[in-house]
Amino acid sequence: MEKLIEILQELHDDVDFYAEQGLVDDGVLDSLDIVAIVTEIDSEFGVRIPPEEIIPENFNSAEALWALISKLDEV
Amino acid sequence: MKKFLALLLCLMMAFCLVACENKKNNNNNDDDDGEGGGASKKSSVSFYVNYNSVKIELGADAKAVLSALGTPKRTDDQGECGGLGRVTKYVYASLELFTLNNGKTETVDGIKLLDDAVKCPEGVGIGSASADVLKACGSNPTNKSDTGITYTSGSKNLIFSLRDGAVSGIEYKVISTKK
Amino acid sequence: MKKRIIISVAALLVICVLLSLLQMLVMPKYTDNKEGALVSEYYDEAGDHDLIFVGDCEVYESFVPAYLWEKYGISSYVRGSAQQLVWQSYYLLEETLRYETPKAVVFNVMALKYGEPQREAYNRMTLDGMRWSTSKVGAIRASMTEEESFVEYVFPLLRFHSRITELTPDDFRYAFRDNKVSHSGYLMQTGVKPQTDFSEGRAEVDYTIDENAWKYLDMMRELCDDKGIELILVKAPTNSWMYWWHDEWEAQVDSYAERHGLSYYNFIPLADEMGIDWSTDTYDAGAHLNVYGAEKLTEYFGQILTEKHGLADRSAEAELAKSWDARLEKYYEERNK
Amino acid sequence: MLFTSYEFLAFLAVVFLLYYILPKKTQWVTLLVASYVFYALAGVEYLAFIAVTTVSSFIATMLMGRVSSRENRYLEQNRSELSKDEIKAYRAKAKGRRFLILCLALLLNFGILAVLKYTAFAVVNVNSWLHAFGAETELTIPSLLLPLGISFYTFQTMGYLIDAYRGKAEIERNPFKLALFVSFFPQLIQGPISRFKDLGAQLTAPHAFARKNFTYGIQRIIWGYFKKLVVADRVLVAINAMIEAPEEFKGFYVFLLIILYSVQIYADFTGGIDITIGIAEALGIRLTENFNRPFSSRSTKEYWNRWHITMGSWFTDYIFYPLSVCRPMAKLTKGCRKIFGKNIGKRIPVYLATVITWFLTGLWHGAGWNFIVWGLLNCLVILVSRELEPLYAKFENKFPRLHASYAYGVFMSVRTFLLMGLIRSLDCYRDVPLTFRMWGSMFTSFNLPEVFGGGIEALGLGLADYIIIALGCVVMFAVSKAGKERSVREQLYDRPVLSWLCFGALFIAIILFGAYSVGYDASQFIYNQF
Repeated sequence: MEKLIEILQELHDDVDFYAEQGLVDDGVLDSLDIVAIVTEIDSEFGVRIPPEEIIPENFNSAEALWALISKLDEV
Repeated sequence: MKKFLALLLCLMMAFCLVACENKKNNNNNDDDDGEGGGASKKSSVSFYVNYNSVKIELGADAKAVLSALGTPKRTDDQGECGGLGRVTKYVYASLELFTLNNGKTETVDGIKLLDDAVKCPEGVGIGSASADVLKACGSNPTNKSDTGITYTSGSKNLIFSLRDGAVSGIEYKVISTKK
Repeated sequence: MKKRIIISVAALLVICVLLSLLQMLVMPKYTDNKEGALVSEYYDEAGDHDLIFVGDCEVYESFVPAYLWEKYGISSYVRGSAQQLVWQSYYLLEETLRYETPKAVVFNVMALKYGEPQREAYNRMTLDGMRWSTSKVGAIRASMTEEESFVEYVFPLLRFHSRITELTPDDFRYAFRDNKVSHSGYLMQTGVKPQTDFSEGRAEVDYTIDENAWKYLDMMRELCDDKGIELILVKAPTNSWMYWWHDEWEAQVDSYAERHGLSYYNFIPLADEMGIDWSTDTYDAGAHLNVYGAEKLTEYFGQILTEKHGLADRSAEAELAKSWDARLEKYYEERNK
Repeated sequence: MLFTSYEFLAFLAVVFLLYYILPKKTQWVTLLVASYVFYALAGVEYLAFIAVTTVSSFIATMLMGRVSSRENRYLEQNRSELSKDEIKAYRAKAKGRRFLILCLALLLNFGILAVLKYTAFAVVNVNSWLHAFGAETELTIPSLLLPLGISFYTFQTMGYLIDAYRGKAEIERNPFKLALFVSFFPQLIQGPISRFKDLGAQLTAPHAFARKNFTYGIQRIIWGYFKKLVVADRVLVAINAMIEAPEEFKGFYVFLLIILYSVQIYADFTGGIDITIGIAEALGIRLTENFNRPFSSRSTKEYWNRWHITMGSWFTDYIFYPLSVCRPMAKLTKGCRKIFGKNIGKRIPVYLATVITWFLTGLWHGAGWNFIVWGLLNCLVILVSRELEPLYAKFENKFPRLHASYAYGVFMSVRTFLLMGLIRSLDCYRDVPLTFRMWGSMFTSFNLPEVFGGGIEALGLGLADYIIIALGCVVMFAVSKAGKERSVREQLYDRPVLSWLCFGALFIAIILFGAYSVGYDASQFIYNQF
């Protein structure tokens, strides 16, 4: 989880990713950020997030993102 | 009852749809090419003449042409009834120039050659044989009879009047509306 | 809830009233080019005419009903309009027969050269003045050009709304009442502009008269036959290279008249016999006659009408004479101004 | 059939009447028949194309449905015997088969679109290359007529197909209901490009006549016609004058063109969409909004979240994301990361995917280099502004007060408006070099006095027209401001007199000041040749 926060911090260091719940809805992350995150996760965790999973619910908060990664990992 | 009501209203509304259509699909009785002649085909004829090294072309802006040609021998102008436009005739040594003024612009509406001093760009003029005309301007004119040969392209027309086999008159004319 | 319905209905009413007021305001009033106001003036004088003229500008500038009544006691009316096309003449005649049945109808053949709808502006000048009837519907459908649509005739505001930015004082003055422009359909022209250029007219692409034109002339002829009316064809005297009557047309009209036993008078060669002088009797250098020329033609034609077409002299009838005296008075008032 | 033709208004009245008179369960049939009648009136010969798209999508989704149901049945029966890997392998095989079906359908439909829309463009380019190499032979340029709204309904249907493949949209079993989704007539001409999960169910659900919906719908239609006829079509006269004679209208005229074209396309496009959404609303159907006060956006990125939203989200969901997370892209990232190091390597896939997406967006707008350059320029601005973000951040920290001030906000909005207007003027001129020459002439030939001296009259519009346009813009701006939080129509709903006053005035303004009928011939919607 910390690794994930680290990746997010790299993109936007001024955002508190622990508290933030509306990353996509409030426009903090735009489509380019999301793609950067997905590629990072792929190289760091070896988990490939398919395009259909790129929806606001999964990217709105760090927890949601972490849940997605773990779900995709053990299937 | 509801079904009947629906049908009635639908018919009434459908009629209003029909009534609202415009010209395109009501009684167009004869198609574009009108009487005795093929459709107004794109012919290779050009619609201008060179006179005293001035190029006079159908539809061109009249002011430039008139100033280049200098003062005419005589002018006469006639108004369309209902005051929608004025046609002015400028008479020069061997041609008459007609211009149309519709209140906004004045354009070249027609050129009438008076003698063989002025030739068409294709090389034929008054006095040429009708066979020469067909050879020079194209063998299938828009309209051909023993009294005249006509080449039409869109609204521009070149009319050769014939008398016993020879060209007796040449006229370039713009006809914006259908015949 | 009821309050809402009342408001809605009231609002709709106000909008409709506003729109009809605006329509009256923007409708062209034809104070400068008077030709547009001719057709609507017929209805006030519709009633007792033995002779009806239909046709284009050569009709309403050449035949003077007031003078015809004064000289020969023939009661007539001119239902002409600018560039009136053959089918418009037919439908105007059809409409006129709803109001009265004349003994004879005169049609000027110049319009036969057009077989297709020509210009939207002319259509509006002729058709907007007509009262709503199946004849008007027929006339519109036969005359509409590409860019026109029927609903713009039902609601002229849709067509003339763009005039809102070009309104003149006349638009307000004549918004609610018409301005009388003609004398029983004759549009008086007192100006003089001599004809100086007697050269021939410009060549035409194709001299054959379109069968659509023949079709409506036939319909006019059949309509007159059914009602026992005599159809007379005329070609008003003109002498202008702009409106040149070509011999090829003359030949076709001649053969048509012979074929159907109609009398046809081409007044162009007869101009000298009538005493028409092209330096004083035309207001636009030969294209149309002025009032002096028109009176000469009317006098000449009146002679033919009484001798050959049996139009009786009804000046003795008191009631008819009274209505014509009023018209004659107005006629001379404008003529001698 | 144009939105601005009398026939369409009559057609609409008939549809509304039948829709609410006929029994509820046949309402969607009425819409389907109306849509196909509407399409046939535009050109009977095009019916074949929309039918092919509908049928091919239906067959594809049915096949995909059968594959996944067989997959689920098989896994249920012998869940116990199979190991985790075997399950994973079987599921991957099934997905592969579904992917194959999807690709075939996409190939067919995008193939039709590409052939009809781009062959002429491709041939022209091939010819120019041939000439460049001195070859005499030349391919004949085919003149293929474009079916009405093919770009919109193809994209909408393909979106549904991809959603069905991803399991995001449940498959429509009834081909006719799918046909309605493809050909729903209000959005045929210029969108919005709806998603099946939003629109599919609404279309076939019965809708009782709700006075509120109907009033809102009619009011929005009137608002759309006001923008379209009073403002957009009137401004078009001046724009066409300037486009047809670029040499004559250089210098300051180009700046004028940018402003007027921005006003024109805003009024025309949002007006058209208002009419579309208004019609749907009157039928009880809610379409996705396509605009959200675009000219108030402060950056290009924000602008493209507010302008033509459904197109933007379509390209993002179906082209940008798949492209940037697919396997080859992942391999490419690893490669770049090794060569250029982490920082650059991270950016490569994102930027490459953005460029490709914008290239396709430009191409989709029209078969011409000016549209492609338009797309790429937009992409360039977005990427550059993203790179400069740290610089902006530094600037904002240094002047926090200025940054937060209202004036700075206005400055940013105006800057974005002008920048977007500049790039958008690529649509106007006939080719790219001319457009760049025109942009250059803005700074070289200074003819401001001449323009306001009398030049402006030569554009075919009188003083009265310019006043009407200005007033139209003021009204549009005021309504957009007033409707920021709650739509103006809702605010007016409980004050009937005021709402009748407003919409009555709008209605009369349309009839009186509209640029329609013989005085003007109402132009086609800019997007009609799509």
